[in-house]
Amino acid sequence: MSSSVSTEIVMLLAALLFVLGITGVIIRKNIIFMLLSVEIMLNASGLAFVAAGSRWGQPDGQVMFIFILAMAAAEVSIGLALILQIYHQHKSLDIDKLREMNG
Amino acid sequence: MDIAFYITAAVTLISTVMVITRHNPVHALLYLVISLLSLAMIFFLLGAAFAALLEIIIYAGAIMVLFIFVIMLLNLGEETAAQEKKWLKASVWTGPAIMAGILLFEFYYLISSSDAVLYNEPNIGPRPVALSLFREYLIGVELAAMLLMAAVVGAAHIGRHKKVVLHRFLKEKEMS
Amino acid sequence: MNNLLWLIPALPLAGFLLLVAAGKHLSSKLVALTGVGSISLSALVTIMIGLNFLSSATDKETYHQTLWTWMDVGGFRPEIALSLDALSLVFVFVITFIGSLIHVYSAGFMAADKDYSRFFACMNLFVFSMLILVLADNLLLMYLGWEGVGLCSYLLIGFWYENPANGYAARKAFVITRIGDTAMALGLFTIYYQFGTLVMSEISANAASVWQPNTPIATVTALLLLAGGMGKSAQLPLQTWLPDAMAGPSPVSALIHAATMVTAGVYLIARMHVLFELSALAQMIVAGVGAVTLLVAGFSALTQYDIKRVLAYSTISQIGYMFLALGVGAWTAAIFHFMIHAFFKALLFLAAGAIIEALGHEHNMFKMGGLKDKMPLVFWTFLIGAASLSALPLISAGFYSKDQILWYAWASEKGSPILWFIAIFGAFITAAYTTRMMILTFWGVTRTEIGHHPGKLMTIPLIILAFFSVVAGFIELPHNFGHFTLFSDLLHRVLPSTVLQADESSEWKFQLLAFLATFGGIYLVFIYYYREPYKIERLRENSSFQSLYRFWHNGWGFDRLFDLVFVNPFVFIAQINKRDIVDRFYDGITSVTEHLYRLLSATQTGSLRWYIMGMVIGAIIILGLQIML
Amino acid sequence: MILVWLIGIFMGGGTAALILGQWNKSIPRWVALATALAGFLLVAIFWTNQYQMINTHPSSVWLVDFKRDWISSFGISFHLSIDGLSLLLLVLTCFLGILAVLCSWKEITERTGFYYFNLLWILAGVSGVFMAMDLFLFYFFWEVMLIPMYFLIGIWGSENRVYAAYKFFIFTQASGLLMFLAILGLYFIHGQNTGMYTFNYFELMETVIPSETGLWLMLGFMVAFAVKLPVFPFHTWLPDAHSEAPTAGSLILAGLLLKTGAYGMLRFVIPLFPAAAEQMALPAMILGVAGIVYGAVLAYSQTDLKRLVAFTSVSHMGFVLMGIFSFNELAFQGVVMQLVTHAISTGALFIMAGMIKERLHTRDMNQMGGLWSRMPKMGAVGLLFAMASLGLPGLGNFIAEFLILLGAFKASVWITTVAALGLVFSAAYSLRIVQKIFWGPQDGYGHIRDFSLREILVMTTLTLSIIGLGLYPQPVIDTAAPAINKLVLLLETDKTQVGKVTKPDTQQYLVKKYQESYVRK
Repeated sequence: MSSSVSTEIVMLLAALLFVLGITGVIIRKNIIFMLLSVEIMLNASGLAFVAAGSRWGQPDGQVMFIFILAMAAAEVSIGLALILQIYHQHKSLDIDKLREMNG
Repeated sequence: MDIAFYITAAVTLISTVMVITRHNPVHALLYLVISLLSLAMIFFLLGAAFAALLEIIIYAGAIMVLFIFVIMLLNLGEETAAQEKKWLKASVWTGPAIMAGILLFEFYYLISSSDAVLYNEPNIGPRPVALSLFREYLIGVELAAMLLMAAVVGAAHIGRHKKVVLHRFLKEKEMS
Repeated sequence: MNNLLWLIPALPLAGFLLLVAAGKHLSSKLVALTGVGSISLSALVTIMIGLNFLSSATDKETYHQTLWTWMDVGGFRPEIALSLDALSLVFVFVITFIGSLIHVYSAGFMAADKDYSRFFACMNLFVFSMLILVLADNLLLMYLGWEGVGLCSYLLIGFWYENPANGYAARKAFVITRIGDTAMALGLFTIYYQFGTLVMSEISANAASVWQPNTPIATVTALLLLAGGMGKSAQLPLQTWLPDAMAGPSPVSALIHAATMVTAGVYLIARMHVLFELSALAQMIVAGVGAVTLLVAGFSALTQYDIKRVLAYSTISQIGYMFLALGVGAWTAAIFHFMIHAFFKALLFLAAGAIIEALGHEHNMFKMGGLKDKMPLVFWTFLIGAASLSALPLISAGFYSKDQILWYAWASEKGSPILWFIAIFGAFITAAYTTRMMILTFWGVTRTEIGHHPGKLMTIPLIILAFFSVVAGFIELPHNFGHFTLFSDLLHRVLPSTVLQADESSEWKFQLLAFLATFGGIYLVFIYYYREPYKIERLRENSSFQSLYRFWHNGWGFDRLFDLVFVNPFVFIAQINKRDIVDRFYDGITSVTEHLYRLLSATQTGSLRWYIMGMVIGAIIILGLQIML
Repeated sequence: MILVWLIGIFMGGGTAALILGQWNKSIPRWVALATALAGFLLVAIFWTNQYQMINTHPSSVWLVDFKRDWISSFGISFHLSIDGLSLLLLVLTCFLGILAVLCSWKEITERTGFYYFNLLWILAGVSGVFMAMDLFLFYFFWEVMLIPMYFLIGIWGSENRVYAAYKFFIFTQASGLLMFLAILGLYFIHGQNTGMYTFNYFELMETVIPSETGLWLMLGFMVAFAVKLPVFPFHTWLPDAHSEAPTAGSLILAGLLLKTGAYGMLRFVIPLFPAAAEQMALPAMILGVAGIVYGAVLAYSQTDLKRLVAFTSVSHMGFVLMGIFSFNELAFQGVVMQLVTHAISTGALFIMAGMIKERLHTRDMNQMGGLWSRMPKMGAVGLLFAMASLGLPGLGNFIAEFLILLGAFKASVWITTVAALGLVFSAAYSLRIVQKIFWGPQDGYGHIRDFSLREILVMTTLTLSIIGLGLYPQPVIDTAAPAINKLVLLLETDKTQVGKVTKPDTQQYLVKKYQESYVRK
């Protein structure tokens, strides 16, 4: 099976997704949206890994993706639990309202 | 399959943009599911079928369900959407967007400066993945297992419905 | 006899230790007994050893006793060793003999003082240090005595410490003499590296072979030692401490600041005469310093109100004579004058002390007067002392010693007419201020009533000293009146005789001139202060005379000069830098760090989005660097 | 083994004091006293036993040696060894240890257990510094003495203690890190040269170092020691630390911690980098003189008694620096004497300041005066130690200063001349102490008592030792002589080989290395 899709294009896609994720994290004030954006970023990096693994015909890329997946699962579960607690305590999900550190 | 790739990529990008711009969390979540599914498609196209399956089952399936549960638990509805709308002003997102653009440009430059290689032998089935997982990366798997375990315990602990405990400084403030 | 040498300094030391350890618990009688007894015993031992030395020792022999090796570092091996020769014998005799007389006097003088035992402890320590100074066989041990007497001088000047002025006078004395001492220490270093030893006899023996005459190194070394001597002996320009040192009790002034300690410089130079003979320039400077000092101090003495300050300036002036004698190579004459001066100046100070005490601590001569008949004994003894000081011809001891110096100032190979002229002019001034002091104190109307008369403890030493102030001169007579040279014969065992350039037969002319100078001085003051006092009143109205008078009164402005040049800048620098400018530099580092910290901590807002923004910017920068490089 | 015992006694005693302090407030001081006495006896007996040996066999420099592997993979060993110099300083350490315990007897009432723990651990650290012959171990002990001192100042100091403690800590710690870097540098150079990576002092002494690098490494050591000593521009921590520390803290700071700086220079800087040290000699001597004069001038202007004494330390330590870099036997012996006598005289002045503060509750000399009439015993002792600090002959300090100046005079006449000015200035400030505290009019104090029995004991010991050292310093000189002679010998051989050493040796070495690599292939 041959294709004209080059690594460059796939990587570019990964980069685009990643940047979109970052933008999301920065522009949103709601923690849930930020968490979603983080998921996008994780996915983007997973894509980069998988693409690189395919490029060399090695399974390592997918292995890394699996690790990322595991990490994402852990992160989301903890993150969501925290969100629940935050919402209970502050009745808000506004990240700017949550800051308690006064530098 | 080229065309398939480009279409899927376009779907991914558009849905991702939708994720970060929606006001209603549920809408955003749905777009994210779409994004994930299309990404799974790209994995498939790249020959990583196993990864694609995992993406669908775990990400689009399990993790997204978690989100939905939480959104439902918190009862984020129309009000949230309205508030989000208020927050998401041009003045808020232009700066970050410009930064992101610069970053993207740099990524682009770096990626394009490396030599582009076409895929020739893209098919990597679950078998080699499984083999390398349980051989070379055995420690990684163990660690990931422990991480997940810790996450489960942690989430259970944090997520318990506790009484509102205020920091003593805040308490004093409230009393006064 | 040889082995008893250590007893001489050990007895005063024992007295000191006893008084320090148990002074508080002893009755005042026992304290006085300890203080006086230790010195008197020491004097007895001295006389015993001295007689033995005179009768048995041959010409060049010295008594020598090594107690222990002080330290032994590499080749540097100074010992705690005593050595007695003719020169040190004279000094030891004067110190112990006059010392014990003054101690007896003090037992009466200080009787009312609450710190009786402290006084005697310090005095004993002083005598001990002074004996170490003159008995030491090496320069380092001598330096111990040298600084030791400085300490005692400090303690005794500041004896009445509750008045801060006394404390400052004491401190001034110590610091100024320390300047000289430091120069002397440098001299010691030079000597050690030149000769490889600090033992004085070895240095004297080797000097001529190690150094060529008149080489710079010889001159510099001699001058460094001279600086030490100038500090201790209050010679120009380090003389300013001595008049202030009169803040101490009178016996202290008599013992330390007249008879013994201040002549340490004379001893040092006489002891190291070999080094000085190797440098004509250094010796000329010694003579010059002496000459200038005797004149400057003489003029100052002429204008003082305080009787003790007159005596102090006169001491400086008389030591100037000794330096002059040393400078012209009249070694024995200098030592002779030292001994005679010790007798009459101690006498004068003790008598002055008796007067001051009798008048209720009145120091000002212009408030005394008419004491001739009220205190006859003090008057007569004081008169004898004054006669000796002004070198009254034939009958006073001072005449014989000073006349010798005058003659050598002209006749010695190193003498010169200028030195002689200064010396004889000095004799004129000496006679003048002595007479002035006598007239103001004892003649005229009574201006202050006497409180109480001195007791026996105080008068007996006066009588003994007065006796010696007359008689002591007869042990050394000029060749034209009897030519009796007991004293110089003794000293010639150690010190070389003076090489003359003039004919001895002309000596009588100079003696005659010395008569005239003395009587001229006495007559002048007699006219101005006694017979026609209106003349002095008229002089006082003259403004230029007034300012000259003030100038002399303040010791030629040396104090102000030193304050201006040394003391004030030092104190000023010390004061402005009290908080240590170097520390400001470190404070600067601290405050820069603190500012940076504030700056950075302002970025820690706690806003998550802001942090992420930071991460993005960081990523942009890092990637940008990668692209560009 | 005796060396390990010594450290063990201090550390064990300290820990015991800490634990027993939980039960009773006065037990720790007895424990500490017993510990310090035990340490002193141990060292004193050792000294008297060895004294004969030192005199009869001056060639055997090292008296006792103890070596065990510690972290052998890095070439670190637990290596203690002493020669005469270390022995003297150990005796001094234990002696001052006793005094430190005695003078904090009444002063410290809070957290006594922890206090004596810190005190004894400082002693342990200082002893370790004087014994360690492994550079890593040396650095370890260097830190051990630093941290308890920080607590001592920071917890039991006076008003401004936190500032002083920070300052002390930052100065010494920063400079100590530079030294650690230099130690590592030496370690790696030696390792690369010989293939044997070791921190052993004796091995490292043979390291061939290119002269440029040698200078930098030496400066690394030098900075640490210079801050401790302290040398002129690095002295500013000292007045603050001294004046804020409790009496025992000041005593130990002045008596022991400063000495570690001088010890380090004699033990490490010169033997490890003789050539570089000679290059540094002139600047170091100039800094020494600057310290002498600057310290004296500043001492003169102080009104806080403890600060004044602290600045006199700066001045006296200037003599030490000057003596060390004069590189001759007289000066070295003078330095050793100065280390011992300064510890005694300045220690005594600090103790006295502590006693005055206990009675008048102030350190400000402007508020004192006329104390002689109230406390004649203290007056006499104070006068004696003021005299000691101005270098009066007959007291130990004179011997030290005279020998240093005599030695320095050989090295440089002009520098010595300027340094001699220090003698005049020292007279000015010492007499100022007497004038301000003991003389002058006495103001209406309440009841002040003179010395108590304990204080008499402390002061008599100090007085006798300073006079004894002044009149018969030979035991100290003899004990230090073998070590000093070896140092002088080292410098002389180095001087004869100067210029030849670096280049041909490195060349030879490269040839050797080349051959080795050839063989290996």
